[in-house]
Amino acid sequence: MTAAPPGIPEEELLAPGHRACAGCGCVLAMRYLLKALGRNIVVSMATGCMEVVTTPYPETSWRVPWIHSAFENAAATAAGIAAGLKALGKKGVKSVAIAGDGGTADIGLQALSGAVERGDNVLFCCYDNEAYQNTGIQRSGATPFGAWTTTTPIGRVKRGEDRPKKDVPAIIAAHGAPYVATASVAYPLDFINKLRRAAAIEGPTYVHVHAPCVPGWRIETSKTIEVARLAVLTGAWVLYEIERGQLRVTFKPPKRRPVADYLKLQGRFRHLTEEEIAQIQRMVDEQCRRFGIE
Amino acid sequence: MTAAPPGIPEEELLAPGHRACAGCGCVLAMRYLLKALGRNIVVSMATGCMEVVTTPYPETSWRVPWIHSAFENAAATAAGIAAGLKALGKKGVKSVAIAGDGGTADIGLQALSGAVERGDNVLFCCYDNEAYQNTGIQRSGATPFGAWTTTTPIGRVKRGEDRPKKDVPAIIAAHGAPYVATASVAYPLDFINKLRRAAAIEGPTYVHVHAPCVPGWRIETSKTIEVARLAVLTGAWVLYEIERGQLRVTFKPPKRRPVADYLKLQGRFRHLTEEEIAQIQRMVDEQCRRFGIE
Amino acid sequence: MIEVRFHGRGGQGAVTAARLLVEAAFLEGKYGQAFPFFGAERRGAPIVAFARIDDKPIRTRTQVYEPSHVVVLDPTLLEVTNVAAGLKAGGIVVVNAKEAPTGLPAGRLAVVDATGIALETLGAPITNTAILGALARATKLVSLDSLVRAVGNYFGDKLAEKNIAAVRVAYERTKLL
Amino acid sequence: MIEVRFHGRGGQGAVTAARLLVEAAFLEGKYGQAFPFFGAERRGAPIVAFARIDDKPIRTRTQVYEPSHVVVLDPTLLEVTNVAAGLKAGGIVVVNAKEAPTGLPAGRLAVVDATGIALETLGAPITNTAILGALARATKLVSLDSLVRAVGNYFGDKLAEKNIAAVRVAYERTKLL
Amino acid sequence: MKQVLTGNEAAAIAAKLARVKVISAYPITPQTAIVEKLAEFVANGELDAEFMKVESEHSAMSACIGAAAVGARAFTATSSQGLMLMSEMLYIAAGLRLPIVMANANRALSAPLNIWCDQQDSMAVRDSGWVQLYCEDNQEILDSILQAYRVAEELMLPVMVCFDGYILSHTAEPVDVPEQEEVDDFLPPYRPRHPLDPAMPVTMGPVGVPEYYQEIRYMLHEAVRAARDKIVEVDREYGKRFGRRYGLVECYRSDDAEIILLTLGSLSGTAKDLIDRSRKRGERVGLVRVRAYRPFPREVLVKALEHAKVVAVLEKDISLGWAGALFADVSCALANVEGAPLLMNFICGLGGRDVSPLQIREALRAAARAAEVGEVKRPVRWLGLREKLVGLGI
Amino acid sequence: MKQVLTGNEAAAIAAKLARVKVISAYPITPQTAIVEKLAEFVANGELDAEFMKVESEHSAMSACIGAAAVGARAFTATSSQGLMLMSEMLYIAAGLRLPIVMANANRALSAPLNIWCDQQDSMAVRDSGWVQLYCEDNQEILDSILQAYRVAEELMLPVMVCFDGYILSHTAEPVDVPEQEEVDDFLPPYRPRHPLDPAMPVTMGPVGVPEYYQEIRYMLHEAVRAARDKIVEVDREYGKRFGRRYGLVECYRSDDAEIILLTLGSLSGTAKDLIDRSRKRGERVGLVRVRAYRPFPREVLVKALEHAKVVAVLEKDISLGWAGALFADVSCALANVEGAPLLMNFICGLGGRDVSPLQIREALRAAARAAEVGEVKRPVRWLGLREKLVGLGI
Amino acid sequence: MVEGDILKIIAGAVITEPGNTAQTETGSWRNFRPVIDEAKCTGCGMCWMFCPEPAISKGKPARVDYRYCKGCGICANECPFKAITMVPEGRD
Amino acid sequence: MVEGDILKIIAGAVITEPGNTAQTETGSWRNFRPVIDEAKCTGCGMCWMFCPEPAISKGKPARVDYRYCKGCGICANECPFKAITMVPEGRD
Ligand SMILES: Cc1ncc(C[n+]2csc(CCOP(=O)(O)OP(=O)(O)O)c2C)c(N)n1
Ligand SMILES: Cc1ncc(C[n+]2csc(CCOP(=O)(O)OP(=O)(O)O)c2C)c(N)n1
Ligand code: SF4
Ligand code: SF4
Ligand code: SF4
Ligand code: SF4
Ligand code: SF4
Ligand code: SF4
Ligand SMILES: [Mg+2]
Ligand SMILES: [Mg+2]
Repeated sequence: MTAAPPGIPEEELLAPGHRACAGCGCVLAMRYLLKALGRNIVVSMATGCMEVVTTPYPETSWRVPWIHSAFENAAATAAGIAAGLKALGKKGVKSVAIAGDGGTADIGLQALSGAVERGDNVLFCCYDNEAYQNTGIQRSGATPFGAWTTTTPIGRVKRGEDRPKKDVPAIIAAHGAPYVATASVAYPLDFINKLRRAAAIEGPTYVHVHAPCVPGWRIETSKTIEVARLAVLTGAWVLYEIERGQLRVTFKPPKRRPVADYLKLQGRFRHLTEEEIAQIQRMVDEQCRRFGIE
Repeated sequence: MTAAPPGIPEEELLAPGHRACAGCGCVLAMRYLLKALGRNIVVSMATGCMEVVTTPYPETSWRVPWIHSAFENAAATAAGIAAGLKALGKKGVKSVAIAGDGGTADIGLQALSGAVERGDNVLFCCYDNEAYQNTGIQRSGATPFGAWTTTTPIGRVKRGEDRPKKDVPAIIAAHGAPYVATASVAYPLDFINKLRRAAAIEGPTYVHVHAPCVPGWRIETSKTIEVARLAVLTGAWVLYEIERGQLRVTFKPPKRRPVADYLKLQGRFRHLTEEEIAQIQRMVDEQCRRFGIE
Repeated sequence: MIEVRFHGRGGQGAVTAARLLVEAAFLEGKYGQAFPFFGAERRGAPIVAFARIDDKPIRTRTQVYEPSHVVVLDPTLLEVTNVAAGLKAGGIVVVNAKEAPTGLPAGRLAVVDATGIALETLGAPITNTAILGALARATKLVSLDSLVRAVGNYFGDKLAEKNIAAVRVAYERTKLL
Repeated sequence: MIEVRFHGRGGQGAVTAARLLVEAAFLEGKYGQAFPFFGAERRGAPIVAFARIDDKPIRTRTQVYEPSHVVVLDPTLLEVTNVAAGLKAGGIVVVNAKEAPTGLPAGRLAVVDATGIALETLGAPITNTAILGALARATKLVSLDSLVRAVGNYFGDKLAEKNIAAVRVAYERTKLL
Repeated sequence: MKQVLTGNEAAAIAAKLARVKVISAYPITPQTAIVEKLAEFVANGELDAEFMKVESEHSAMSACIGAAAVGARAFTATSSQGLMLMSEMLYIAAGLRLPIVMANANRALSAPLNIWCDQQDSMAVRDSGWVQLYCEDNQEILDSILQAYRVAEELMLPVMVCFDGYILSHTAEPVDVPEQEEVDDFLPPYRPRHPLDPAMPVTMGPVGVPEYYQEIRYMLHEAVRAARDKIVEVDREYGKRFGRRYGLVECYRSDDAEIILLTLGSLSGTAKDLIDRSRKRGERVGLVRVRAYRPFPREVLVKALEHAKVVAVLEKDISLGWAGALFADVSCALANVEGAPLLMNFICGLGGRDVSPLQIREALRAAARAAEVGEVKRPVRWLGLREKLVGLGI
Repeated sequence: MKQVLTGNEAAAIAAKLARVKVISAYPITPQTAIVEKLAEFVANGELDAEFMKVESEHSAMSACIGAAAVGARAFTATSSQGLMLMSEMLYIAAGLRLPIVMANANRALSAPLNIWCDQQDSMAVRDSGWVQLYCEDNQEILDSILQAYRVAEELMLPVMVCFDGYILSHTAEPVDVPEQEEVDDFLPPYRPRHPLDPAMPVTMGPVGVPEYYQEIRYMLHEAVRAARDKIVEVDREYGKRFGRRYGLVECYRSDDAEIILLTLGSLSGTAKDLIDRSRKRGERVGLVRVRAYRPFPREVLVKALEHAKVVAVLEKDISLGWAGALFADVSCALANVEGAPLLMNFICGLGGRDVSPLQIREALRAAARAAEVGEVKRPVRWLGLREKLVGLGI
Repeated sequence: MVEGDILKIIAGAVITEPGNTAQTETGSWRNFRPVIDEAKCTGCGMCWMFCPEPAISKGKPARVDYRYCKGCGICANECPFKAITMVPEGRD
Repeated sequence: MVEGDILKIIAGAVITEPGNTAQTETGSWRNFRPVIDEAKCTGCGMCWMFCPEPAISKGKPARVDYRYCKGCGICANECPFKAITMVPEGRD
């Protein structure tokens, strides 16, 4: 890619002046999401970085109807919105829930699971910056193996996160949701296309976008996209969609790069030994094998 | 089977005098569970029929240490128990969580998901009577398609539950739990063996047992086992286990009987038309195909 | 104010019986209150329900400690419960039984084979409407007519007819002892 | 009681600077309080932090409205914030800058190229320790020695050394205007 | 039309008459029958609403928030543990100023688990910014829910209609059910001011930074206070249309009473019967029932109680280690009032313990003694404890 | 050893000194640093405990319940929304009589979302059966947590140690940290009476049927009441060992004061400075700080306040549509007290609004006026509102 | 627990008598009584295995404990040898 | 919102001016400033696509809106034609 793909809409529905850190990958995900879905949506957003940085009263960055009620209930609020829209006969308006990985994989999982199980007409988008960033980098279920966070510190007896990353897309797919997809902020068109596909389906759909966090991942502000891209190019993050049970990998890295290339740009992995890196490489290899990536 | 299998322990750790309905399939599941796991356990039980009928103060049916704290947190309480036992150096005592389908699939899913994600040393057993029975037969996520409940009544514009049964075992398997199994009260030895296998694993394991409820399913008190067995013989309920990712069907019905045989014994399905029954048959066929059952 | 206590087993419809009594009284322009006493018990376990009837609005909300009358939907309860506990002087115990049970003070007893009648009329041993026929007959708390109307309103078409029959037959066959 | 306000950007360590000042004062037997004023802002956004120092225990918990001195960790802040707001008469503004900024009242200014010194000593533009050297020099709130000890205690071995160097160099190079 | 209805049925019918658009609730005893009945209405096509079978009470309230935010009239019902589980969302619904109406069938709180009546549950959320109405009988449940929507939507506040579990929820008694057309006249469709609507995008639930938060809370506080007048106004109109009025507090033979029982909810009925009997014996006793507990009707209460010698507050809740919530609030209302009556608190009816006439009489007797000696020794007492209870169990 | 510590650090160090066995907590501002610090201790092997990274606060408290039930000393910390989300479990922990200790960094409640300090959160759960201690400074946080375990385990009650978010949690100041051995002498290992143990199976959390429930609650109530003496006793012993004592309430120059400020938490410090200044001008003002808010220290307070003319209650919470919680409770304590002082309530410091000396002075002035005229017109007032605020926004 | 007429409650309502529901004889709930034909019974244990109370003991013949048997009829339904008959309880 | 010196708050703190964070110029946070070499710029739009604020408009050459640009440097890092240089801001 040496030119921005023409498929990306020009309209900016996320206003500048938001308070995200310089180089924030997540706010970029928000920008893409709004480009993909346009004006006819109602957004329900979980507490988290994106909520906090975009709505310091009396200001808002949102040019679409937007509500925040709590941390754990983006999906339930969105389900109520969908029900309300339906009851009022408002057609053509999509209810969209957005939450971080904490608000999705952990404290918000049940509300999401309930909405999917009931078949509510909600598009749920998780922006995954792999930790509770808003509260200052605590581990979430989606924190990857080996990562430093403030609750998985590097000490004498423990060395960072010791559990594999929780696989929320697989969990939602196991619910039988009609559409589940992963995406990355480094691949905006792929992300936008998936969001549109998801929005077009009447029923619960799920898009999970990988989005770096500058302080949380301990990266340089300028490297956000580079790091996100390396996650995909190394196979640490796989781009795929599952439509009505059919899995399709939407981007296969031409030749997989070693995962160390991805890890070494990030301060949160600085402490890793060669051995630990090799272990992560094995986990990535195993994952890629499952997805049929070389 | 014309004789009780010798593998079933004699010791009764669930006392008689409990207040379950005559013919309750779930209390039988409790009895088997205690036989399987013996005395060296600590039970954390969710609010629900089994909790209510076994512990009317100042009486208890439990001959093992047992705690009930709330409806939605059997897994979290059990995780705390496991952590406490570990911190106190009490080896050989297993933390066991028990919840109904509502306390598992719906309101308790998040606590369960969290415990599995963290790798807590907890055996979680869901007894699935396919509705909120304790509060008088309301639909849960695990209520099967077509079933009458008090919140999915048969009326002019709606006819019973309109969503498929939530597949909790698949969801937990998608978490990467080291052991996930289904069972039925009609196959006690299979159930007991699975519980023992689950208990032997250090880490989060999950056993989901299908157990009829007399008033909830509108069956005769004497038919509990017959109905449960028919669920398996028709393929409406499949007995399997997934150990470290490996699926194994533990009982294949010799020749599958039509699902109508299972449905017709139950008042909750009385309203079904031929067409609806055919639809359910198709769903069952599809499920059996997935499990490689003829 | 008249207070009636119904003894039954979980699932037998004692609560409905209390309610139907109140509905019947209501049709006669009276005021009433019907309420259960629920425990953690499941079907099969002994339970009680209550009805209050009065000519003026009923405000009191306490349990019934001294019932004016007692209704026993299931004869097996006589062995496990003191159904006459607190019964007011002159109160009547209406019992579903083939024959007069022993141990209960005579002269205050009404007996009806509600189970038999229910099997006859409904085809199932659901005794709560039949026993109301007996109650009406024994206590004159409500007229047979009001009771029939109340039962008619409560049940759907087909069931209504059968239950009305149960009420009527029981009304006829009640033995006052 | 002395009150100092620190202006910095999220992520620059203004809060740590306030705390180190208090730690240094504490080493001199004084009492102190260091606290941030946090907003919803992220790294890069202007923030403030405060320190109070006194000879007796400090009980007051309000914000600092009229600081005795002001410390500015980042020269770009001068353009977007009125850093001298509420400054007490005689108070000093300690600024990280290569040259004396304009627009601030002279005679109450201390300037140090903390960024340059930090790059020199730490190899990174983290200015919070260097600027403390300047503060100590300009205000004599704490001695260089206490400051060095406080910084030494706070940081791990390697970092401590470098930061102490930053403090010392800044102490030397501070220009009082 | 008059019908024999349980409290739960009355609540469900009220919601139907209010033409609620979204129902989102979770089963819990003793409230469940409300939701079951509404499920039936929807299944039969009698009520055109979205019926959401959410997976928890937290989500039940969250979904009501979403629905109300887009401008749909939302209803839910709960009890006890359910109310506790959604308590975070109660504060948020109020803070967002969404006119949700909720029926709460009052039930005790765990532990130990108890499905029977007391009022600990709704008392636990008395600070949340919800208007709270407590009903004495099933008629009042129905009427209060209809009134609640008017109050809620005109002030942009959520309203909780509380009634005693089992004692009302499961008790059938005659209730006058108004005609749909009459209700429609009284209660027009909900017209939200700033709904979530792509045609006019707004942001709801932003970060309330310290520069604004206190003012935003103050506005909410004043809105809840304004509900005192609004309840009276709506009640008056309701009375004109339907012939039944309730007010903020109900005074029963209290004008000249030396001893006043202060009550909430269904036990007031039993107490009134007792008052009548005492009056017959010439005792100057009366009763004041608090219907609108939040906002707390200070002025009306001060007036209603000012001539009494002793006010005996009977309540089914306890701030553990301290006193009943209503008692503290009444004390607060009477603070600084010169010649205020003596105040006594009687905790009773917890977890389904029947509040018998005997217990109420005991309270009256204790109050009479206090009136005599002009002093209260133990302000907080418990009624109806089983007598021989040993130790703290520790 | 004295160290400069934030309130959060002091709390974490206290938990470490208490040798907690299970830590189960969820991040939330402004409490998070407590858990981060404990994670560090555990990762470094400085603290031998299970550190559970639960997925929500509801589960955090549930896990503490499980851990305490098997006999492990359990600790958690939270704030605001976290406290609300676990509120159901707070009542249950108390009902189960489990000696869990929790640090709560006081923070405002949503909506709108606000991460700054007020005390609405812990006030919202004041009925739950938890002992609540409110700290004025970081030293008191550390000391109170250590004391809390003694009180908790001896009475089988959970204890919440509350301190103001940011104002203490993020403020660094000198704190005297006792030696581990001294703490071990003061606080022996937890010896549960009836733990969940296969060797002696017990059943916990049964169904509390109406025949027993009220008595079970009464025992809990009495246990919480007994905490008044227990807190004093433990505090006295702590004082002997460590030289610091706090009591149930702190009286500051209040003995002969005509006007008394009644406070909770950190604003007491600012107020004391102001009192000193007023005293210098000869004004007879004083301060009483409530440290143990639950159980409410009625007797001590009545005594401390009885000679005042006016008591001005300053608090950072509001029962919306009514009054502050502390104000209601103080009114309740003073009910029936002859010649009780006039009572005024000042709501302030909500959502991080700074409680400036000016505001406190305003309260003092209003109290002085009330003392002069001998009457209180508006008992509940708000301090520090931005002046030109229009309407109810509706 | 009530001892004599004194109510003794352990803090937290902990129950320290495991399995004491056995003191409540739920056999009184029974409407039908399972009667085992000793001649037909092979002692196979199926009835024991499937009794929810449990109220049957293994053996040849199996024996019903009528103190607890609620009369559900599962044993009769499941007995492979049709050795159990349910007879109406208590009436006549 | 503050109008004149009057604080006007809509019930529930609803914000009715969509996108009004644009009134806050976060460009002041910037330490480094992206400078576009107009000669090198092909107008490919990559910088526009990847700017998180957004603070770049599409075009040939692309244009940075310094009112909002926080100076993260993503544009410079991602420009396929190395047309953007980050220069220190504000100092000297
Ligand atoms: C019930 C509750 N618990 C905790 C919090 C504190 N909290 C707010 S945002 C957040 C973390 C959000 O993490 P994530 O969902 O991953 O979003 P991110 O901040 O990383 O964008 C936490 C813990 C809260 N607001 N509510
Ligand atoms: C927070 C909360 N919500 C609702 C309830 C009411 N409740 C108790 S048990 C139960 C249903 C239990 O269903 P399930 O888990 O399937 O168990 P079952 O009763 O069917 O055995 C419900 C809704 C509760 N106790 N707590
Ligand atoms: S902390 Fe991370 S996610 Fe949050 S605004 Fe900054 S970069 Fe974005
Ligand atoms: S209702 Fe169903 S699950 Fe509950 S005790 Fe009865 S049969 Fe068992
Ligand atoms: S199942 Fe039949 S044959 Fe077997 S033990 Fe029981 S009664 Fe005897
Ligand atoms: S009838 Fe039921 S309860 Fe009785 S012994 Fe047989 S299986 Fe057991
Ligand atoms: S990425 Fe580079 S070449 Fe492309 S538009 Fe931007 S500045 Fe020009
Ligand atoms: S430096 Fe960052 S914020 Fe500025 S224009 Fe480039 S990408 Fe946008
Ligand atoms: Mg995150
Ligand atoms: Mg169930």
